[in-house]
Amino acid sequence: MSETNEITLEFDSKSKNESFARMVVAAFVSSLDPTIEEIADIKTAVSEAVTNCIIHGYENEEGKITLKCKLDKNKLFIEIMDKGKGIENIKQAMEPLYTSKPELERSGMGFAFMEAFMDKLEVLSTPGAGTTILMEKEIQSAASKS
Amino acid sequence: MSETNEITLEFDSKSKNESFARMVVAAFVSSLDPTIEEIADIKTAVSEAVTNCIIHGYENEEGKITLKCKLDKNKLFIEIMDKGKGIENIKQAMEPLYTSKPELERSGMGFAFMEAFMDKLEVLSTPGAGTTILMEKEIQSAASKS
Amino acid sequence: MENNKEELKNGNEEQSNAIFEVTDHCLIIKLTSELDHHCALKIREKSDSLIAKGNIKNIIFDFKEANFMDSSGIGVIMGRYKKVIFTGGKVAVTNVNETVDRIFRISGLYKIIEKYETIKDAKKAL
Amino acid sequence: MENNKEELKNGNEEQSNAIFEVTDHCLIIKLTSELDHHCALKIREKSDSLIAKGNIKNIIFDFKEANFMDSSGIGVIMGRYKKVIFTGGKVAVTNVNETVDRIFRISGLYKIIEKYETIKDAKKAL
Ligand SMILES: Nc1ncnc2c1ncn2[C@@H]1O[C@H](COP(=O)(O)OP(=O)(O)O)[C@@H](O)[C@H]1O
Ligand SMILES: Nc1ncnc2c1ncn2[C@@H]1O[C@H](COP(=O)(O)OP(=O)(O)O)[C@@H](O)[C@H]1O
Repeated sequence: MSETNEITLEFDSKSKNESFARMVVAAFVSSLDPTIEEIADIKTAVSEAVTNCIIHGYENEEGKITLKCKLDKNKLFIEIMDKGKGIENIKQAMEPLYTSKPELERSGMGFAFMEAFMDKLEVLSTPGAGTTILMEKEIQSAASKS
Repeated sequence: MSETNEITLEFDSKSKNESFARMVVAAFVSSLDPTIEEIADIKTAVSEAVTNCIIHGYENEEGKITLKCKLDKNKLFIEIMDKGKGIENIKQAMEPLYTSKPELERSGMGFAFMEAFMDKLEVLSTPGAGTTILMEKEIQSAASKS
Repeated sequence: MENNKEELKNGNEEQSNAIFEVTDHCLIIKLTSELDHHCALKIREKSDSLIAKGNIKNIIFDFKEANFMDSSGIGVIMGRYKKVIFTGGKVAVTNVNETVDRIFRISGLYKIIEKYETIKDAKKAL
Repeated sequence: MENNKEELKNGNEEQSNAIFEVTDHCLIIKLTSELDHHCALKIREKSDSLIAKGNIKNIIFDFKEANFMDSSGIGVIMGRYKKVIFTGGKVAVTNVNETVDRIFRISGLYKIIEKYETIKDAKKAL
């Protein structure tokens, strides 16, 4: 059995799919036997990125979100993509507490959480075309820890 | 919120993804609050179809499996597709206890289980090009039952 | 004390996200699902309609049944905090597990809200 | 009676799929994950290497920790059945929940294997 495993999931931009996306990623990494904390980290980061596609990318209109996950040995790669409005100023968007939608009670902490909980975060965006979030995290599987 | 929800999942043809595919479908239908029996039915049918892609479609070689799920109100539509070797004689393949791989301890009950546990089953296949399984099931959600 | 307690489930939902209780001018929101954006939308709507009735001073978010929260959860708690702070009210969280606690710590939310072991502890202290 | 018992985990796996025990010429396979094709491959390999050692008459598949099985599970149980039947052995299943029971009933497997409440019951009866 080769040591990489890869999935691509496309789903509708609907808020009820936020928990679905988290469950899918949690199920995908479960073969590595991650700790509860590692699973929580990954679920939070995925939740933030998917929520952003729904609220900011598609502004609650219809759209498709693509989630790619890849495991290479004990390294998890996640890509979350929308074809929504995109981000004009990525640097500003990534500032902690910055939000373009305070009226929706956004805390502006989404990117900060993605950075805190994953090892790497990269944001690619083209205004009018969409946004892609790339994240990486090494899973210190229970086995290698003990 | 519109009443349909749709996902497309593409994953590697590896036996460890059988349980992953089951979890994804179970998570997908969970919003309808299905009974334990309904979840078991769906998981079994998905497991059979995905296992067939791996063993028969790709004969344990590398390949991609596509799983589509759609919910329209309380009706679940599942499509499971491989681009593997295909089925020469679909009628024979669907006969209970028929298996082309007895040496792998196949019981020949895969299609029988899919038929038993889902409301509808359709098998489309082109030798050399691949196989698509279409299934349907109505979820009598807990709410509508009580 | 307990006789003016009303228990309100949002029963029109596929799956309810919280149980709302009002006792002694305190709104207790017992979360029953993961507190994400989807859930936050519903909590916001329901709690604001209860707050609008005018007899709520403090709010307790109980996490006994909720083992996940993301930044949308921070948003909905901050939003309710802003509603009650003007009338001298407070916001507390209870039964917070390690995962959710981490989110509160990182977000800095503990600067404005209090954490208690149980709902009872929170009610006594508020 | 219990002193010739050996407990063998397949520890080289990411996650073990079963615990194998041999007592009194009886192989007990305690499934610890869902019995699908992936798991069946491993059960087959491990149990056949134990059967090859020659001192096994009966086999018990215990489903206490396994709440799911599909037709690949039927295949692996039938396969082991065929191995022990020639030497007069039997196959039993224990701690079968409703979901797994349905699979056994539909498949007709109860015509050749026995179901018992517990491993103890099975060992006594075999
Ligand atoms: N997928 C996206 N599409 C468009 N804009 C986005 C996207 N993700 C983030 N943004 C922009 O970046 C800002 C900051 O995002 P974030 O840190 O997650 O905070 P919040 O979601 O609370 O606003 C958002 O307010 C939005 O303007
Ligand atoms: N995806 C597929 N690609 C090619 N052949 C298939 C596929 N699915 C099923 N078949 C054929 O149909 C037969 C019967 O399938 P099934 O009822 O699931 O039994 P089993 O998997 O135990 O052989 C298989 O043995 C195989 O020859």
